[in-house]
Amino acid sequence: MRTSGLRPSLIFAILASLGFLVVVSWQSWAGNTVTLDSLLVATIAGLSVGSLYAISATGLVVVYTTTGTFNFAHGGIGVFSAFLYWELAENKDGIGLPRLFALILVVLVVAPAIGVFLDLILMRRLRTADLVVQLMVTVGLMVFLLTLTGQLWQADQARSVGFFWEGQGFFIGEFKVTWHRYMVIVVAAAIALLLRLLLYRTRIGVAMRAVVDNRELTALNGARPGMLSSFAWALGSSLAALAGILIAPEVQFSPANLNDVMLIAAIAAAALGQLRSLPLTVVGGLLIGLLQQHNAQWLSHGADWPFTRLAIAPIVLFLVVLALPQARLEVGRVATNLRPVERTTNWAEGAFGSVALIVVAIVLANGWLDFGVWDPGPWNQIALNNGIAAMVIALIGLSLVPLTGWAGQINFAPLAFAGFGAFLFLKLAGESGNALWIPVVGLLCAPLGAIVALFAARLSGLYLALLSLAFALLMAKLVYPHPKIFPTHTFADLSVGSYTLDSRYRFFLALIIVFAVMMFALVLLRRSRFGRRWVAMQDSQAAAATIGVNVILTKVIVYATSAALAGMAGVFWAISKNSIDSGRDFELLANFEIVLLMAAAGLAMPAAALFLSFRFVIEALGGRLDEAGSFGPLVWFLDSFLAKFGPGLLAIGMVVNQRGAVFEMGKGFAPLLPWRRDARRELALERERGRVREIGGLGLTEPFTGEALLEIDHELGVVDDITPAEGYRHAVHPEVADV
Amino acid sequence: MTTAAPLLELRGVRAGYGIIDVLHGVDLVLQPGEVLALLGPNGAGKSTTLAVASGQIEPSSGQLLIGGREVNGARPDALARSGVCLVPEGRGIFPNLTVTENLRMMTFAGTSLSAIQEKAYELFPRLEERRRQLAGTLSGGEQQMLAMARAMATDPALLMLDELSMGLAPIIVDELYSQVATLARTGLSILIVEQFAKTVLGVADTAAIMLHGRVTRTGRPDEIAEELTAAYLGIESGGHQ
Amino acid sequence: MTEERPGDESPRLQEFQTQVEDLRLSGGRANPERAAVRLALVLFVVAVVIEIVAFNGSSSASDSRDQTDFVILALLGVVVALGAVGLFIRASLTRYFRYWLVRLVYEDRANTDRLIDALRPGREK
Amino acid sequence: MSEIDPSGAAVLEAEDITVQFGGLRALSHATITAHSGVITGLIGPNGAGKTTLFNVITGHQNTVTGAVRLGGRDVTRLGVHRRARKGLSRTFQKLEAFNSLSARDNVLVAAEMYGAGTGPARLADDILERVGLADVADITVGTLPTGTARLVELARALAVRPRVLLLDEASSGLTEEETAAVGDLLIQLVAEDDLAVLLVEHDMSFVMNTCSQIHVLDFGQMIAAGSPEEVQGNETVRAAYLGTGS
Repeated sequence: MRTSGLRPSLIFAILASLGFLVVVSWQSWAGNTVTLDSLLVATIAGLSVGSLYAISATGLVVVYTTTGTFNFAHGGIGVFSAFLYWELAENKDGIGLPRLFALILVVLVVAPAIGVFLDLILMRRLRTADLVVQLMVTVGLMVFLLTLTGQLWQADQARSVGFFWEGQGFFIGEFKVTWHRYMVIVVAAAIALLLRLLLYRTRIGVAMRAVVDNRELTALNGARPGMLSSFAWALGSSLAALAGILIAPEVQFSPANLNDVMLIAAIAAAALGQLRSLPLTVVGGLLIGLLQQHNAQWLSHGADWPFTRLAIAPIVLFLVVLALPQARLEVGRVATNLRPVERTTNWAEGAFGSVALIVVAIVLANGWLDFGVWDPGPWNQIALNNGIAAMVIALIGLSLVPLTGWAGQINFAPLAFAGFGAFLFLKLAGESGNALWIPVVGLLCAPLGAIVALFAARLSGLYLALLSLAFALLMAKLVYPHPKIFPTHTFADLSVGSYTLDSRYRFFLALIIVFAVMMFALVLLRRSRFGRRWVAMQDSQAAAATIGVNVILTKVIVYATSAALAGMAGVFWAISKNSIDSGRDFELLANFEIVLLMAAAGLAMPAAALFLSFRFVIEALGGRLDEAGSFGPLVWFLDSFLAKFGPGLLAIGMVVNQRGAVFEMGKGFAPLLPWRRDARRELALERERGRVREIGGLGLTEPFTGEALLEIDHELGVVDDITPAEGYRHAVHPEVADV
Repeated sequence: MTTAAPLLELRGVRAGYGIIDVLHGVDLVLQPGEVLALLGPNGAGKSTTLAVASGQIEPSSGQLLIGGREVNGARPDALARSGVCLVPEGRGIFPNLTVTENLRMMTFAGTSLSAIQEKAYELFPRLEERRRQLAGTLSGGEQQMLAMARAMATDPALLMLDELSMGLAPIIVDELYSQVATLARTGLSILIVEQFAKTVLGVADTAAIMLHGRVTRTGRPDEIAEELTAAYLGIESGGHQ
Repeated sequence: MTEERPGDESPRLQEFQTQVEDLRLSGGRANPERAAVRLALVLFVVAVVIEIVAFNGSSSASDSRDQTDFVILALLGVVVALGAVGLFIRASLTRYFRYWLVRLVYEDRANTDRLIDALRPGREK
Repeated sequence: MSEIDPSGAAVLEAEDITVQFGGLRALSHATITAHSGVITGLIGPNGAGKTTLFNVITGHQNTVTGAVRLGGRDVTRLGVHRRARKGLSRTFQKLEAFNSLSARDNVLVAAEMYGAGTGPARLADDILERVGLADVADITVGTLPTGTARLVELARALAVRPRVLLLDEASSGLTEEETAAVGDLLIQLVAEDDLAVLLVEHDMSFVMNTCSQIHVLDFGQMIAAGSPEEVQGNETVRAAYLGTGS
């Protein structure tokens, strides 16, 4: 179990990558002649871009080591800064600051301020939080920053950031290399040097490294941990901003694209440095830059492999994560009460909920409810499409419940699994749309989950999340865009025998029923021995092993289950969209949104998946209100604010509400049900403990002491001084003397 | 001016980790200039008491008073800068920093690096030879000397030592404790948590025994010794209930 | 106890004393209401902001239906303000009442003890 | 050293165990045995290597030298769960209960590993009854007080029907009454089920009252073994605990 060195899975992955490289190179070779000059130019370009990745990744690592928070919003901060820089320096209608001045203003003033602000209001509370919460909050912040940038600077407008020195440069043979690129390399080298000096020669730098060793001891030496973490955030944001601004001229300048480029490369480079070593991180950044630029130089991005350049960082990430040593079984972790204490739903409640859901959906869709003043009427095609989209996403979200909610395996790639289901269905059912193939698709998806589980089984926590991220990206950038996978086919309507779900209404009803059945099945599964075992494994892997649970096998089973659920959901997903747009449907942000909303709602509860319909409900509501007229500010609030910023804000809100909204509601609600005696007793126990803590020391649970009495009198304002002259105690409270 | 308040006082302190309560009402007083030995078996709550006194764990009820002032909720770094120095259990050093860098970490309390270096190297010349070495590669005794250097060099007002002798050879333990005795003679107030009771009792003015999260007995060291053996080996309470 | 004590007037101890006096304290877990008091203050500020926004909006709205929206917003602001005041009063007084209650419990116990003592036959003269 | 009751062969033998953490030798050539029907205690000062030895026995920790045998079979190369299935069960020093499950489910998870149908459920209820947890069976363990949660951990360890039970600091977090109750329960279990119990403990009166055989570990080495009286009178043991005089 604890073998080190090269593992079979790693060897397999390396060989597969190499073979893949050969195949892709063979098929996509652009036919450019290889000369010394062209090699040199690609290398300089690679070093330049790589330097920027290195700068960005360094910021990520500094923040992670010093504060323990892995910042998925790192790229988002860079994106926001780059757009701010554009506004200050490049916008023709803007204030038109000189480039250098704008650069300094953004990198040295605005970005650090953002970093410190984030640290003060959010990140400090996260240090002791559950990993899922940590990840969700920073991912939520990323989504929020990207939305904000997109709203402030309309994302659909094309704009660009110019090179420094207006693209002038120095010719190598027939190729021009811009001064900008040389400058970037010089700047990166200077930053590396400065960081080295900072971290090894100054007190605050040494303290930042000391925190990695032993956080408590750092405080015991008198270093202010709060200041250290603020400084790290300021530094990290600054580096993100610098990288974002300097890389902007090299890429398509849109929030999502810039974030993709920066974030994934930074994560991969940081992973190569095992999230600790800055020199290795820099090497990682340069390596990715070089690979990308040589890829761009020598391969054509024609039909078969359109996005190989974007796949390089994920491939590096994937290999690095696989090469990491075995995560040890955790023993001796201090048990705290922070982990979600989950409340199980009994089967009757689950059945009731499922039936109620179906009834409500039918009543609403047919418009059988008349509110008197307002008769909504039956749903039109738009409303039905909204409902379908909502239920499809909810169905995919259900697949996360056993995997992440119960077994604690973080998965950022639900759509990658769903896409595989869609692909299988296309191959198996073809034109017929025969629904009987759906269970078969589920069965065939399970092995994919099992394979991912074999890669993931050794990992835990953050690295597992990164692996799933790499998996999502590999599927999105390499596999699915291949024209053989999703040819421009449209999916046929679903049919069972001769009955075809040819109207949107029928399809919607079918979806509701499928969802309700799945939800009920999950409620039953949670109460089965499998569900118990998975939850037990998440609570303590070490303890689960000591009662005889085979941890690896259990993980394989739960991954397979989740993949099967996601694959079946993927069939409905594809059919609801009629066709798959392989370039956009599997985007990271789409994956993130599902995981974020699930987490904000409460990953452990199947019913929480309904929460994923949030955005569609908001939009539908906004539309309805708009039709009804008048409600101006409210419509704006729903449409422009809640629907767009909601997912990010909800996830950020997990800083406070760590267990998820549905959990909190359930916690308040369950004790009200007459048959939930257990919930009432738990509530009573919790309250009792809180109260005993509060007043235990004051003399209610122990005999009163003179000091306690004096303290009470002091609090009540009856005496002024809590340490009165000797003898006062006994004079005022003679009874106490013999206590 | 009032009569001097105790330098450190715990009144009915309850505290613990997460949901686990370790201290069930600890009362403890350390007078200025006194050396107090806190003894007791594993798991009695000695280290937790130090964690409370240094601000690492906040009491869930009760009071922590330092210099007569209630400081419940004070941050450990703030207490450290004002002169409360805890050398924690299991080597209070940063293994991945060099010796010099470890000494640099001690400058947060206000002493300059050169002053700390001078004093540390004077007391433990071995450290100077190793100043570029990573602290994690030092021997156990050298690591503990490095940790002790902070106590010697940063001029604390209250020094707390947790299991100084753990895993060290007796000769080195003696050497370390002779330094502690030197410190005690300068009038420094010291709270020592130890298992090697005999060594400590030679240095201490007062001793306290801790059992099950409470201080059960306080007295002069020679009075305590017998009871201590019983507490460690369960002799007195032997026989079935 | 054994050695001569340099005394409490030693400069280091004096300095230590002032440094400890200067410590800024968060109040600690013993005073959980402090957060609620702060929240109440924040809420009150929010309420004031809502009122200003509503006032501003209603005076510029031409349509009476739009004005209704702002009236509703203003009512919301009033509700928030009332809530904030309630929270503030509750949180700032809870601590006091808790101590008061404990004091009553103590006196009650002491009285009971005295009563029992007085009724004990041995005490009768 | 007194000989152990020779009627039962050692059901657990950990022989010549050495563990190295970097440059630090946590255990050197330590040997310990546990016999059916006997409660064996393992004591020693802080940092002596007791929990490390437990981790070696259960497979959470690799060794440099030595072998672990269960019922005479070498299990040194088996993973944690394989050893568990051979009848080795343990509790942890820092509480490792399944916090988000109810007390009954905690026990049931373990019982289900070794039975199907209604068997596990009945077994779980029996054990909860026996440990005195029937009253809180439906409560989520995360909301229970520490002492009760420790009992849940003990109940879970019993639900795998172990032949060898390792208890790491079973009494920490328990009140004195609860500690005494656990001691009585252990004595009863050992007598009735022919279980071998090995316990690490810092509460010496608990050790002296319940154990019939005690091993003492110091600096990773076994320095003494014997009955409680022998260990209490042993000079080496006293020196290990109290330190050599200065």
